[in-house]
This record gives sequence, structure tokens and C-alpha cells, in this order.
Amino acid sequence: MTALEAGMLSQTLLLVVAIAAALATPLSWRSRVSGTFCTLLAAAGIVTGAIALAGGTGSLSIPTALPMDPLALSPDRLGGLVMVVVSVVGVLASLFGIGSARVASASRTAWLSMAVFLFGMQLVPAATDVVSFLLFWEIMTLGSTALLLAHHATRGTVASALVWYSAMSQLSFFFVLAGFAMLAGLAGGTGFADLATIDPFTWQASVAFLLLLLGFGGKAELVPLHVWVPRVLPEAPGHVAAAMSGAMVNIGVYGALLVVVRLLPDGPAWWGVLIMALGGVSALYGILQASVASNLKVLLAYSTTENMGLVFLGLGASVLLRADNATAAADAALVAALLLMLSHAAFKSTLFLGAGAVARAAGEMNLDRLGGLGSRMPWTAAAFGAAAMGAAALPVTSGFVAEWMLLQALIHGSRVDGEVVSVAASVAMPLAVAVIALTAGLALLTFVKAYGIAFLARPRSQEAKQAREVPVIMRIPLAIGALLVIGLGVLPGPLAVAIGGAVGPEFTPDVRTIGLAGIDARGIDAVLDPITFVVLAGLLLVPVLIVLFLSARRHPTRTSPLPWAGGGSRLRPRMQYTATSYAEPLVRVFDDVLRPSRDVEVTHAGESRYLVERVHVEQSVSDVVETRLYRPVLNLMQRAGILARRAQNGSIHRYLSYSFVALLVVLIVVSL
Amino acid sequence: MSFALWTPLAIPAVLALLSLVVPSPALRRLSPVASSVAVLVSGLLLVSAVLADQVPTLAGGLLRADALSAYMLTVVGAVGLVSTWGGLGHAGNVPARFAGSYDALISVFLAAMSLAVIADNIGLMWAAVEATTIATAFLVGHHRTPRSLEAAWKYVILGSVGVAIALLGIVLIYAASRGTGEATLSWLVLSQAGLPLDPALIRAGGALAVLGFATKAGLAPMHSWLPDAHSQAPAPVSGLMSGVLLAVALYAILRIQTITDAVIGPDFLRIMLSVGGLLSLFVAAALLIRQRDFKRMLAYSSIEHMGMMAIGAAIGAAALPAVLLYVLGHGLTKATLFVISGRILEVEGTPKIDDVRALLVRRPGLAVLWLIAMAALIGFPPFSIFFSEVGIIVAGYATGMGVVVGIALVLLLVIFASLTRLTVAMTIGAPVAQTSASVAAPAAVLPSAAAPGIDVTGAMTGVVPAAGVGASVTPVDAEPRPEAPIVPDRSGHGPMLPLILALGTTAVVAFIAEPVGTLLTRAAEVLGGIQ
Amino acid sequence: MFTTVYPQLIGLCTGALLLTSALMVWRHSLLASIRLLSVQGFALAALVAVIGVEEGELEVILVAVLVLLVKGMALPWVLARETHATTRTDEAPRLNPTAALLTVALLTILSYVVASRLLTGDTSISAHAAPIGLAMVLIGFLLLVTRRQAGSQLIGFLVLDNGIATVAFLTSGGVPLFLELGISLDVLLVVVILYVFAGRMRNKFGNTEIDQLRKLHD
Amino acid sequence: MTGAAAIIIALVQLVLFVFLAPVLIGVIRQVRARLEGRAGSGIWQPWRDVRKLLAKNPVRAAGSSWMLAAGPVTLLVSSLLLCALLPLVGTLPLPLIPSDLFVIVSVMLIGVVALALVGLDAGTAFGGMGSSRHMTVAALVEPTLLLAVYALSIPAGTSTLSLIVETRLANPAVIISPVSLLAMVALAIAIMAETSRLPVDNPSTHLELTMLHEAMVLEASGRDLAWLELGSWLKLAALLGLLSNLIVPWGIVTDFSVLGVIVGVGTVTVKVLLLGVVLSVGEVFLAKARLFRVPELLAGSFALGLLAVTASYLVA
Repeated sequence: MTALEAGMLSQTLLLVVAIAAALATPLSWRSRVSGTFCTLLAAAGIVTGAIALAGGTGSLSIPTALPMDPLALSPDRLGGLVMVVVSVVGVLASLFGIGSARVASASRTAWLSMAVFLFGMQLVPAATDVVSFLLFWEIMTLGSTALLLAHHATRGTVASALVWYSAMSQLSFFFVLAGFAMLAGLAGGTGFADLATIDPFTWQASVAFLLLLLGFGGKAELVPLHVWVPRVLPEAPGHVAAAMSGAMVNIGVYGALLVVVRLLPDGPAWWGVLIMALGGVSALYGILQASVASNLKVLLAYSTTENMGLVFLGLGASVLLRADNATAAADAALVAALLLMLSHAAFKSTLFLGAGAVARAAGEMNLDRLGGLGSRMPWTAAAFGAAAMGAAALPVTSGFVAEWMLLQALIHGSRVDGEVVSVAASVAMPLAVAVIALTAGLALLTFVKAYGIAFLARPRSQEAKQAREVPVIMRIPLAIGALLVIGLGVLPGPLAVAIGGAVGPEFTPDVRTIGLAGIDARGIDAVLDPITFVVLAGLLLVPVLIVLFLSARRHPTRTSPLPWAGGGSRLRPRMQYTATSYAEPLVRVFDDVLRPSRDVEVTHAGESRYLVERVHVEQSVSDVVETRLYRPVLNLMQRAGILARRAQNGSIHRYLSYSFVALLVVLIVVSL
Repeated sequence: MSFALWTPLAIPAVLALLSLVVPSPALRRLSPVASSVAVLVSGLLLVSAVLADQVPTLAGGLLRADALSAYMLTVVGAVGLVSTWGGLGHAGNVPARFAGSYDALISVFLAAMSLAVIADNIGLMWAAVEATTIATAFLVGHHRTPRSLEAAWKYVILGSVGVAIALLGIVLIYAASRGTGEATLSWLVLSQAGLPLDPALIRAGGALAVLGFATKAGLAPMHSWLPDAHSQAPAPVSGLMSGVLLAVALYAILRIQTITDAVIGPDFLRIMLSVGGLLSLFVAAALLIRQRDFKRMLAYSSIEHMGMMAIGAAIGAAALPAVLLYVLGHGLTKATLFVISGRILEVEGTPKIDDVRALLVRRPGLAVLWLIAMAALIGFPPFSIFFSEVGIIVAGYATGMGVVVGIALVLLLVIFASLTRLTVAMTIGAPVAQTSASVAAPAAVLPSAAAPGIDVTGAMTGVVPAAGVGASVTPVDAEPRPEAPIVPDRSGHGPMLPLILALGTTAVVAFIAEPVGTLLTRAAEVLGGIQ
Repeated sequence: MFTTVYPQLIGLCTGALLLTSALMVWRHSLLASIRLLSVQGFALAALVAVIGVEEGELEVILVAVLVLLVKGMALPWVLARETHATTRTDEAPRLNPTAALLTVALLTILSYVVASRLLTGDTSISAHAAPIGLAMVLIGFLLLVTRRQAGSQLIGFLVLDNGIATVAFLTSGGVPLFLELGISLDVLLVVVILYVFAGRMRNKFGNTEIDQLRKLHD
Repeated sequence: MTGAAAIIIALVQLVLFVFLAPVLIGVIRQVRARLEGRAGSGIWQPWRDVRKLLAKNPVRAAGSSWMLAAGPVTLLVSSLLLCALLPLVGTLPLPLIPSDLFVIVSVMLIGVVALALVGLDAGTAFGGMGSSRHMTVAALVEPTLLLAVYALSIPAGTSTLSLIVETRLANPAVIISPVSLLAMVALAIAIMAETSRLPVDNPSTHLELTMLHEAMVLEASGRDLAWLELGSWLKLAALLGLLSNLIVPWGIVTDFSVLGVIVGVGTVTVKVLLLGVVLSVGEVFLAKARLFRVPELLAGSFALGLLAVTASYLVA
């Protein structure tokens, strides 16, 4: 038995143990015991993935009663990489869960399904054939669906979230199933090795590609299949949301990678354009919705759509450039997409864990009622801040490195040796840069808002005022997450090299480390060593600090009980800007896209038309995709459902006529 | 091993007679379970014989157990065991006067289904299928309410008319077999390739027989009896009907398909079964969207699954093992669900989804299993329906039936979403404060329902509105107790072991390559599947 | 000698079968329909007997006796008892007689078309008469679809069944005896069950109108 | 060798701009005062302000956090980084730290974020308002900025600013190409918005309807305010320096020599101050745009940038 096989077996065993632990332990101990086993399960995933990433081999076959091609688990390097990523998030989420899961979210079901969820996610990248891929994919879906049950008894919105989530998951699953089944039909076998022999330039391959893209895009929360995200993630406990938004989306990305890297690596250029369009629209739409969201979890959820959109943008650029023979840029774009995925996993799970900590401490996810948590929960604030910087792609975070790499690939991609590679590329690349830039700008606003409103200023509610820092066991994953965000941002070199190795042999990016651990993308002539910026900034800080200390010694800071506020009246906390008001200018700018509904109600004082007693303003931004695309379909279905009842109206004569007509039709057909 | 061919017929028959004659409640109640065990054990014995490359025959070849028959017999036994054992609590509420006949009829029903799958003669099989109609007619009408009477009437009329059409088809096949010199109805003879059968007659006969058996299999547009009968029959009977009766009819279709395919090629029945399958999916989808009754919901889900199996049959050889595995998985899951639905109906006193809320909080004992079984039903792994569906769809694309399978997937999605919505509506959420009459009514019925041997079954289905009105004036409601803490009811309201066993079996069966895989392969080979 | 009369006899019997079926569609009175059903049973038995004599098989003649007893006597008797017991309610079918008879004609034509395609290889006399059986099946079905009384539906079912039996005897000289026994038993049991249900219906509702069975729907 | 030279040039840039930035502001204000018929406070007044602020006790509200202290420092450091990295006096790149377009923009954004957080931290209505408007503008400016420089980078084939400037020096025809002109206009508008100048923001108003920058620094006092002001001035000076070097690249140091550095210092000082005068004169004739008209302006410049980029592909 090889190490890889042992790793996968140990995951299976740990799943069984974790399930047993979840079922057997009493409530008072459950979170600690089950959380530990879930952590171990995820840790086993890290080890297994690392072995695979390092080139370990081994295969585990799953017995099946149906006579089909053998189901085998054997992660390649790319699979290993993804396995490591989801497992790291799994470890963070499980650790956090040990501390945070109480009452409902510590139920048997919750911990049991957490283990199932992690297990499914960790083994999807190990699948080497269609059926086992779908098997673990659905195990993952089942686990995550059951996790949503946690607060069903206290929150009325869980039910609709569950329905949306299951339906959309199943939609994704059916897309993937149909796509893979088509490919398997073409290839004459269900093994990925068989599928890789297909010629991508047939219409069947293109249809299958479209189906797979939609399926995986749905899991990666891309527009227009993202509608479940803002409903579901707010209902999930923090650690579950972290696992879903930080890890599960990566499985969607992995699926897309599997298609464009492993199975159909040399697809037509329009595939790339399509992926880029899907990604670009998702990125813009996601960040726009995130920027106007007031619920912290909804904000983070939409931001996931944005980040995944960027990942797909990179992926699409890679496909397009490869089709145009701009290989070096294509490789770099792929590396960038993977870097983005990794960095997103790090910062988004930290952000969701931070949101979970806030929810626990303040019992509130509405930014309009938070505030001043920075001084009350310094650890959480620091970790959340670091992760928010990552999400806003500011320097010395992983997010920055990834976006830098993507932009470099894009601007170097449209030309090879000074020649324009293709019209498609020369239009798509600038547009992509514009999309990324706009996205980055809005992301900046979004996360300034998220951090600034929640952690700075004065508390806007009593709950926020009474918030206390979370226990140590919850701070540990937060700290690890934040360190990952910063660490990957400062020392990204080895990771980029590992990614470069993982996408081979189809893609062969020439990425090396430079300096301490910087990135040197030879193919596109781009160099970044973030550590030097840290050093430089440190050097520049020295004189400033010297002046500061000199000044501070002579002129110490005074503290006033209230802000000056332009010399106005005594400001109460609720006079502060809220998240809603913070986003107001932006809502006005993007009025046509967001289509907010405003309701202004003026109560006049007495008879006067000019004296106003109070003004009530209500503004809500709904998801345009949902209201314009899904609602009509759902309404139509509801109406069809009511109409269909007439077919089954209880009259036996009608039923007999059905049979009679069927009999006549059959008689006529057989005599034709 | 041939004795195992008569045990599934004789033991239930004897038990049926005993339960009618001997006035012992214990024997009476346990007799269906014993019958199921007899069928199951016989099935397993036959399976072991088949795996040892034997083909037991009896009565001059009239009864014959090849791999397919042995497998189907096992499924009948297993699903029967789950339904009858799980339904033990339910049977306790049967009016004493009819109790004997109820249990006897279940035994007869099991024997008839056993006969249908082990008969090596189309005519005998037809008679056995018709016998199931006769046996279940009174079972459907068992509650003796106007509604159950209505369901029974529709069931008998539609069912026997359908089966009569099948008979017409069989007659034509018999006529066609005169070309072989000796007219015969033996499966074994007729499925041989290269027989000089009249293609026109075989075509018409096959089509009519399939159409007829499609009635019993619940395929649209012949499905109309199914929701009514399933929703009105006592839960164990519904479980048996949905779990195996439909499958037995499908078995007949598969056998006939083998005969016709050998003569006129697969295309004709492929189109017919595809149309039937898609129509079934469509009907199920359309009527599940706004379904209001949870037993009818299960019934339409049966139509859906039969539709998928029909599509699998249409795809042919490549999908047959998946279809056969589907039969087992669906049978066990659906029997479990019907048994639980019977218990929910019993304790909640209403079949309306709108009136059954927050089960997971109020009655976790029932809701947890219900949710797991629903997950199995809508095709989540590790339950075997997942593998069957994937197998059918992959085989469909490989056979060039991508369009059919694609449409099926769209309809399956609608069905999935509807089933999820309805299940969630029943189980998830916080219970309404105990001030509304709808919640109080079942509470008022509950004590008497729990007491064994008292006739409340009729009252439950027929007089629920009255009970609701009555409850609304009881002191419970007069006293506003909005903050009364809800004590979760963790009781399973009946034997839990059979349900757990059934779900456990469906969860693991797909992963057992030996002997299940071999058996499925052999059974598919019987139908001209994998060579 | 018999061989010359044989085609005429077959024609006579099948003609009687078709005629009775058509008359049943025409007549609304339940009692009349039962009498016609009885006549049809006799005609069917005669048909079987003719075929039995022609083929010289005792088994088939036994079947003829069985048919006579069950379809010609027992079932009509049961039905008649049922009908006498109730107040006489004449049928108000869902299709007016003219349209119904027109439909019967169309169905008969359809049967001829279908049968002509099916029995291409068979030129025997009996095969020529086979469309009658098919037409009876369809007419029986039509009765089921259009009649509102429980009793009338039962009759429709029996006509359908007679049609199948006719097809069976005309195309292949009937099915094996033990099967015929089984099939007859099954049909008998179905009729008995329906009879019992009709009784229950009358207990619950006071009549046997099928239209009131519309409580179960979506 | 080049490394040492680059470090020296970076140091020179830093020292020069720390002194130059307040003077630039002084010049701008003085020119404006004169044009408006006022006497003005002289070009050294900003320097005096900074010194005064450093010698005062900062006052912070009780609820405010460390951000009020750290934010201004961060802004200052980010502006200093800009001064060190941009090709102002010379185009020699620091080893391992190319003055990459994306890096520069990101460094600038750190300052933007720090300022916005300072505005929020005070917990006042004004601070939040300024922060919100500031970030909205920043979000819309960033794409323009990136696209404009991207357009400029295409002829050079690299996103490194120093190389872009060198290309323009070597091949002046590029400067007046239509693509370049489009890009320069877009860049200019973006820089005006980024540095809170008219017509996006009025640096000399405290009227609540129009304030952006001033609203955020309202709660800052003492050295906090000094850092904020100095940081903002530095950013303006550095960006004007970049703009001027892109328009008129001559005089910039490409090969290290002492004389070259002195010439470079001289030319860049002149160029920045001249541009400051132009800016100031322009501002006299401009009115502040209504806040909700600002996005239109930025959208326009974004369109120009995009046009420039696509044109450079399709024309070239």
C-alpha cells in the first residue's frame, strides 16, 4: 500500500470514527470530540493531498454492484493541490466549530454531516472516473445540505434556503451529470483517461462543455446560478459558511479545471471567451451586490461570486490564449486563476470565521447594528482586517499577488512578439482588465465598509456594545487563516511553483521563485517579490516613527469623551453612517443594474405641509437575476402545477379515457 | 433447491388460511411477516442456487427460477418484510371483524406476486398479476370510508381493464407462437433468438402487453389509479404496492421486451417505453409541484421512479443492471417511506402537508428517518437509487438516447425541487404556537390512537374536520399557553428496526460487487443484456 | 359436411357477438344490457363449441361449456340480482346514442384495419372473424368510458373481456385449458369484487352513480 | 552598481518630494489667491502648518480606536513609497522592485483605504459621509487609472512605469499619438479625482454637501492631521510628477551621474511646479461638480481609457 492509498483509507476510517463520535458523545462533549475528529479528517486530507501534490501514486478502487468501468480514487497533482486547499479550510472550520458550535449547531446531525461534507469535498479531487466523481460530489452536497438544518427550529428562513440550495445543487449536479454522460458516451468509457481522448472540436463536445461549465459554475456560485448563495450562507453557522464558501466553491473550480486542463485541454477559442464572459459578469455582479449588502454574511457570500468570477476569468483567458497559441500567457493565466482560488480559500474562510465570531459575540449580522467591535474583539478584528485586505487585493496579501499575476498574464497575453494574437483576444483582454479593475475598486469599497462599519466607530446597538472576544480555540483558526493570507502574500513563490507543477503536463508554466520567495514568471517577463516592499515600507516607516515619538513625548494625546463632529450637537451613535448609507452613493451610480426599491414615508407635523415630524426611508436591493430570471419561471411552474391538477380531477371516466386513447394510439401505431 | 419454488407460494397461502381460521391475534398479526420471511428466504435460497449455476424448476417447468426471477423474488420478500414488519403497529388498529381478512389478504398478495415472478409462463404470470389486483382490491378499500371505496373502485376498474389489455397482447403473442409448431407461452422458449414468430403479431402483442402491464406498473397515461389507491390503502399495503407490485409489472414488461426484441428489434418498444417513461416523469413533475397530500406525494414519486425505470428499459442492455438495482432500491425506500407516512398519518391525524409542520422539532423519532429516506428517494448517495439513476443516464447517452435522457433530467429536476420543498415544508421549521386548532386536533386524537385495538382508523381519515372543530372548544385552547415548551416526541410509533435495516441495505447494496453485482449481471443476461 | 357449414356458423356467432355489443351501446336500460350480455355469453359459448367441433378437440368443447356457465349464466344472473335489488335507474350516458353508435362504427372499422395488418399470414376463416373480437374490446372500453352507473361499467368490462376471449379463440383456438380456468376465475373474482364494492357504494351513497366518486383528486 | 544608483535616486526622490510637496501646495494656493484677487499666505504656509500641527496635542474621541493613529501614518508611508517607486527623477529601477503599474496603484490604494478608515473610525456622520464618497470615487477611479496606464504600456510592451517613460523618451512620436493623448486625458482626470481636486472635490471647502477629503480628516488633529495632510500632498506631487514625466520625459535620469541627478531634480521640480500652476489656474475656472455627476465624469474618463487600449491594439 502506498502512502497515498493509506492517506485515502485513513480519511475513510476517520469519517467512520467521526460519524460514530457524533452519534455517541453527549452534548456537553460532542463539539470537542467530533470537532477534533473532523479536524483530524481534514488533516488527513492535507497530508494525502500533499503526497499527491508531491507526485505520490496509488489507487483505491470502490467496489460497485453495477457492471461499469471500475471506480477508482487516485488524485493527480492538481487533485492533490485542490485536496490540500479544501482540507486546510476544513481544518480551520472544524477547529472553529469546536469552539463555536453550541446547542443547535452542535447537534448530532450537524457534526455528522460536517464530517460527511468534509469527506466528500476532500475526495472529489481524487476521483479518476465520472461515476466516482459524481458520487463524492453528491456526498458533499448531501453533507452541506444537512448542515443547513442547524438553526431550522429558530429561523424561519432556513426552510426556503434549504429548498433553494438543494434545487440549485441538483441543477448543478444534473448539468455535470449530463455533461459527463455525454462525454462518456462519446468516449465509450467513464474513466477520465477515456474522456481525455475526445476531440474537442465536435458539437457534442461543445454541448458537453457548456453543460459542465454551467454545472461547475453553479457550484462555484457564478451568475446566474448564484441565487442560492445569499439565501443559504446567512443561514449557515460561521464555520459551515466558511467551509462552503471557502472550500466547496473550489470543487466547482476544480471541475472546470478538470475539463479545461485535463479532459479537453485544447478547446476552441470561443470556449475561452464564454468562460471569460461568465466570469466577468459574475465578478461585476457579485461585487456590486456585495458592495450594497448590509448583512455581513450576504456581503461575504456575494463577494465569493465575485472572486470565483475572477478565477473563471483567468481560466477563460487561459483557454482563449492557448487556442491562440500564446502559450506562455495562457500558462500564466492558469497559474493566476489557481493562485486566486487559493488566496480566496484563505481569506474567505477567515472572513466567514470572523463573521461567525461576530455573530457569536454580538448576535447580529446586520452591519447597520454593529460597530466598535475592534476594541472589544481585537483578535477577531485583526484577523478579519487581514483577510479583508486580502479580499480587497491590497499589497502583502495573497489576494494582491493573485490579481497581480492575473493582470500581468492578461496584458502580456494579447501580443506575442509584438504581434496581436487574435481579434478576440485583443478585445477580450482589455475588457477583462477593465472588469478586474472595476471589480477591485468596488471590492475595496466593500471591504472598507465591512471592516470599517463593523469594527471601527462606535457601537450602533446594545448587543454590539456588549460584545466580548471569542474563546481561544476560535481565535486559533482565525489567526491561522490571517497568517495564511499574509504569508501567501509575502512569500508566494513556492506556492506558484507548486501550482506550475500541478497543472502539467498539459500546461507547463515557467514559474520560479526569486529573491526570498517572490514570483518570477519567466514566460511573461514579470517579477514580484513582495517581501522587498515590506522591507522598503519598513525603512520608510523608521523616520516617520522617529518624528512621531519625538512629537508624542512632548505633546501627548488627549482624549475627549465625544467626537468633535464639526462642533455640532452631541452625537449619538445612531447618527453615524451605517452600512446602508455608506453604499448609498454607489447604489445611485448603479441604479440601473441594482434596481433598488425605495420607500419614502413622510409624516407631517400637525397641519403643516412644511414641518416634518419624521421621515421613514426604506431601501432594499433585491437580486435582479432572481427577480427577473428565476421568479417568472417559478411562477410559471406554480401556475402549471395548479393547472395540471385538472388532469387528475378524480373522474374515473377521464382516467379511462386516458387508457382508451393510449390503447387506440397503440393500435393505430402497430398497424402502420 | 427446487423446493424453494413452492415455499413462497405455499407458506403464505397456508398462513393466510390459518389467520382466517385460527382466532389468535398474535398469529394473525405476525402471519404477513412470516409470509414475507418465507418469500425472502426462498428468494435467497434461489439466488444462491442461481449463483451456483443452477436453474431450479418445478411443476414440469411451469415454475422456474433463473437469475432474474430469483432476484425479483428476493426483492418481493425484502420489501414485503419491511412493509409488514414496519406496519405491525398499524395493523393493530384494524377493526377486529376484518383483521383476519386483512392479514390473510396480505399473505395472498405476497404469494401472488411470488407466483408472478417465478412462473415460466406468460399466461400464468398474467393470472398472478390479476390475482394481485383481486387481493389488493379489498386492502385498498380496507378503511371502508367513502374515499377508500372510491380508490378501490378506480383501482379495480382501471387495473383490471389494463391487465385485460395485457391479456389481449398475450393472446396475440400466443397466436404468433403457433409459428413454432407448438403454441407456447413459456418465457424460456419464447425468448430464444431466431424463432419463426410472426413479426406483426409479436409487434402488436408486445405493444398491447406492455401497455397493459404499464397500467399495473403505474406508467403514464395508465397511471391514474395509482395516487388514489396508494393514498387510501393502509400504509403497509401502499408500501407493498408501490415497492414491489409496480416492479413486478415492470418485470413482466422486461420479459415481454425480451421476446419482442428478439423478433422485431429493440426500436419499437424503445420508443414506446421512452414515451411512457417521459410521460410518467412529466405527470409526476406536474402534479408534484403543488401537491397537498404527503401520501399522494409518495405515489407520484413512484410514478416518477417507474418512469425512470421504463426509460432504463428503453435504453436496453446497458442500463438493465441499473434498472434491476433500481427496483430493489426504490422498493425498500418507498416501503420505508410509506410505513413512516402511515405513522405520521396516525399520530398527526391528517394527510395534508399543510397541517403537518415542524416534524423535526415535534417528532424527531419519525422525522429523522423520513428525511433520510427522502434523501435516498431523491437520489443521494450512498443510497443505491443514486447509482441506478447515474447508470441509466450514462447508459442513455452511450446508447444514443441523449435527448430522452436530457428531457428526463429536466423533469427530474422539477420533481426533485418539488419533493424537497414538500419535505422541507413538513419537517423543517419551528412549530406553530399551540393555539391553533390544527395542531391541537391531532393531540386530541393521539391518546386513543395510541391505545391498541381501538377502532380509530376510520375516524381518523373520515372525521378529522370534526375532530378539529371539537378540539377548538376544549380547555387546551381556551387557555392561552403560547409559551408552552414543546416536548419532542422521540418515539418511532412502531418497529424501527425494519426501517433502519431497509435504509441500511439500500445504502450499502450498491457497493457490494460480490454477489450482488454478479447477480445483477446474470439477471440482466437473462433479459438479453450484457453478453 | 360440417366444413361447409363451419364458415357460416362462425359468421353467425361473431355477428351475434358484434350485434349484442352494439346494442348494448345503444340501449340505456341496465336490465336490457344484462340480457344482451347473457345473449353474448351464449354466442361466445357457441363460437367456442363450433371451433371445438371443427378441430375435434374435447378440451375446447369443455371450455365452451365453461364459458356458457360463467359468461352466459352466472355473471348475468349475479348482475341481474344486483340490478333488481336497486331502484331502476336508467343510464344517462355521457355520449348521446347517435354519436355512440357512430363511434362504434368507427371503432369497428379501426379493428378491421388493425386486424388486416396483423393477420396477414393467416387466411383461415376464424382469423377473418378476429376483428370482431377486437371491436368488442374497443366497444367494451367505450362502454366503460361513457357509462355512469357502476353496473354499466361492470358490463363494459365484461364485454371487453368477451372480446379478448373471442380474439383468443379465433386466432389460436384458445389458450390452454388450465389458463382458461384461471382467467375465468380471475374475471369472476373481479366481477364479484366490483359487485361487493357496488353494494358498499349503495350503502354509503344510496345509489351507484360513478360520478360521485370524485373526492380523490389533486 | 545600478542597484546602488537606483537606491540613491530613490533617496533623492524621497527627500526632494518631502520638501517639494508642501511647496507645490503653497504655489497652487498662492496662484489661486492671486488670480482671485487675494494676497495669499505665501508659498511656505503649508510647511508652517505642518510644523504647527506637529507641535500640538492630538485630541481623540473616547470611542475611537488605534486606527485614528495608525491610519495617518499608513497614508504617509504609502505616499512615501509612491515617491520612492515612481520614475520622477530617474528611471533606474530598484532591484527586485520594478515600478510595476499594478504595484504602484495598489500602494496608492493602501493610502486611500487608510484615509477612508480614519474617516469611519471617528464615529461621526461627517467622517462616514466623506469616507463613503471617497471610496465610491476611488472605486470608480481605479479602473480608469489602470486602463490609462495599460494603454500607455502597450507601445512599451511592459507594465513597468520607468520603462514606459524611457520608451517615450527614446521615441517622442509616441507621446503625441492619438492613443497616448486619449490615455493622458483619462489619466489626468483620474489623478484629479484621486487627489481630491476640482471638479471632483473642492479642497478648500467645509460645506457638508460637497466635502470629500475634508470630511474625513475632520476628527484628526495634531500630528495625525499633519500626517494626513502631508501624505495627501505627497501623493498629489508624486502623481503630478508622473504625469509631467509622461508628457515631457526629457530631463529624467536614465544613466546615473551626479550631474544627471542634479539636472533631473531641477527639471522635475520645474515640471511639477508648472503643472501645479496649470492646475491652479484651471481650478479657478472650474466649479465643483455635483456629487452625483462625478460618476459621469469618471465613466467618461473610463471610456476614454478603454478606447485608448482597444485602439492601441486595433490601430497598431
